[in-house]
Amino acid sequence: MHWNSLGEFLAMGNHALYVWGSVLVMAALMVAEPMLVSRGRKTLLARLRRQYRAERSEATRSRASTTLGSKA
Amino acid sequence: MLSLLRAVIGRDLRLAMRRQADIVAAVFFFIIVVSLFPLGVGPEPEQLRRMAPGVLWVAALLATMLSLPRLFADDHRDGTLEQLALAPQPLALIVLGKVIAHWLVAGVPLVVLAPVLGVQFDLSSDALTVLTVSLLIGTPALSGIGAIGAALTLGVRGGGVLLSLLVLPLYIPVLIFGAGAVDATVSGLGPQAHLSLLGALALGGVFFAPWPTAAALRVALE
Amino acid sequence: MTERAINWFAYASPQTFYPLAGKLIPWFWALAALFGIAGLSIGFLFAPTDAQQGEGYRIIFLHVPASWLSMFIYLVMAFWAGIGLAFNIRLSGMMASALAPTGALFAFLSLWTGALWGKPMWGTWWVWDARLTSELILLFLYIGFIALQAAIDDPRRADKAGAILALVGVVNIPIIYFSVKWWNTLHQGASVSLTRAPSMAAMMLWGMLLCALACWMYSIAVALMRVRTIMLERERHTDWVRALLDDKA
Amino acid sequence: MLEASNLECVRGERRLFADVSFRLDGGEMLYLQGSNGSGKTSLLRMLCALTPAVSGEIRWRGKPIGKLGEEFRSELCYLGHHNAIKEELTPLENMRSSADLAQEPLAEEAALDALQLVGLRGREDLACRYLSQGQKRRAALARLVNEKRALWILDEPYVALDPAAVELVAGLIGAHLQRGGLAVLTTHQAVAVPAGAIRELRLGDDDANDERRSAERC
Repeated sequence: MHWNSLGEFLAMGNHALYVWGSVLVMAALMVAEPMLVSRGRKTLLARLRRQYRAERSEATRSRASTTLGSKA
Repeated sequence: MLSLLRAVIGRDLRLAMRRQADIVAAVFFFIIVVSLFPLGVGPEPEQLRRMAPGVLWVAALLATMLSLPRLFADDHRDGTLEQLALAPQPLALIVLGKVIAHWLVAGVPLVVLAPVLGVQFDLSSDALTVLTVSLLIGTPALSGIGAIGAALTLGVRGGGVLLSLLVLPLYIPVLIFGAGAVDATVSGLGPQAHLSLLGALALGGVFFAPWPTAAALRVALE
Repeated sequence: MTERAINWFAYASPQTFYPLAGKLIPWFWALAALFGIAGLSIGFLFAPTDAQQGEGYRIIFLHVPASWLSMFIYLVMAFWAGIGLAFNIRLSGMMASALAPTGALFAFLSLWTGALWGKPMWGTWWVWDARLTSELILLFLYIGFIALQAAIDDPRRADKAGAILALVGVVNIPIIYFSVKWWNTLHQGASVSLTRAPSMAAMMLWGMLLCALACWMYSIAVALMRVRTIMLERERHTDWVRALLDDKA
Repeated sequence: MLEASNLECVRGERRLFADVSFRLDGGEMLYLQGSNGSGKTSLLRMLCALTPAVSGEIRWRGKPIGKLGEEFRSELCYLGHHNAIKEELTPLENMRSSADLAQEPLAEEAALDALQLVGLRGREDLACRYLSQGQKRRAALARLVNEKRALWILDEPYVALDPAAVELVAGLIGAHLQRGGLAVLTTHQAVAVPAGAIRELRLGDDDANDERRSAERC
């Protein structure tokens, strides 16, 4: 281990702002990106499910109306 | 092959002549942008002389950009582009003709005007000559590279802004060597190195660019 | 020969690739975490202080991997785009669009960490150096690629137009790099040079390599996640997507 | 000479048609019919190799048109929705410049004759933006008068034309067929073409459409 104390580690030899600024931004973005992707995927899945359900119900309804029409 | 080039160039030039307002607009844009700079940064001759190459070149770049969206858009709208794409000759050759015509209409007026505007910036006669030569060599590359962007954004939402986003980064080498040549003359170094690099870019731009442009046009026509 | 070709095309079809990617993603996450912990602990806990740059040099363990990845991803993206254009394979176009945002992210991070490194080392956030300028242009190219694809409604057309742009960019990046380099050397004045730590200790090298591997694995994982979403979106009218969603419901 | 097999067309998310096959020989004409949005224009553009087919193949003289490229295009005359007429140019300039671009120089006399035939005499020196829709269409169709290429692909050639002009165009197509040429055209107007064998192809008559139509009837 190179460091003697936690304070020294955090101070980074007077370059704390630069080093931790880089680390934090990089970490934040690299966590945010997969979260955004998976959220986009979830909304897409929900949208597709809604769409399929709507299509299915429409299909059954139109079939019903066709049979009705042929009976009449 | 040459007769086809001549036919394409002739047709585009004739069309441009029937629609002179576009050319005039681009030329005035160039003049106004260049004239705004002394007003913005102050009239010290020393400073103006140092800024002149960059200012003139950036203004030339923007003025070329202004006319790019119409390079293919009119032909696309009235169906001529389909006919060009279905012509038995390679589409890239037709594109080359259109690029040359675009340069004649949009590039040459800038080359002619540049020395006049350079005088406003107190450039020496040597520097004025190099400025004109650098624009003469560099503007064909602008037309060639710009054609790729114009073809890619053809018929696309918000095409104009997108076109500048795609094309301006690709213009950077031309800008660097074009302005660099004048800069080198002003500071007493020879412009030859810059000019020959600029020439290489122009040759590459004019003869390489028609292929991706033709491919992009075929995609746009699908 | 033909059998192998068929096999290959089978993997290139979204229907088979989708579940495969789903199985692979956790593994790449695990690898990314593993390499990341190893690389960062070497870089930030064990590596000695740099004689010239003090502790500030530790940004290198973030900056260099981000820069490498930003360039590498562009090449991979252009490769997929070119394959898609030449052989008309749907999957490769999707891969290219899935990679672009991650590449743009790394290009941005490279610029960000570079600026934060440059300030204490050369006393300025930004220099018009060839590497920095080309990295900036690279970011613009990524943004242009994403914007172009977003502006075209038909995904097939968007793929092809993006592919042409990506390939033009591949030709242009070296030209831009060298033009900025020559511009810089021909210019007087700008004498700040970007020399990296001259003799890099083996430990630093290892730390950097491990961090780069972590970023690499991360990129693959995120790109696979994104390509799965793109697949569902584009193939939503096909039977396999319907079947997949019915199963899950 | 022109063969299409199992063509499929997808626009956006909709499959417009699938399994379209036909064969056309010299002297034959194909009438392409179908309701709006059934993919007629898309099919024509596929036949020109402007749009790639999602699946299926188109052959010209036995070879796929994608491979033939310029060889195929030199035998193709396409007239699309748009007239391909430059508003700034006169009908005469338009004719001659499109002939120049096709590398088939057209003498001024021949061009004037063609314009007279389509009824634009006296307007050959007027910029096309001053012409009416029908006159612009006539200016575009004047190309067909001297057109000697084997395959004509015409998208709604009769649109915006008056009955006399329609008859004239039908006559031009008939003469083309008699010379052994091929023609594919879409139209909503049933127009008798004086010569040649005529085939018909209806697009968009699949089950889904029938079902929707019967549902609408109720």
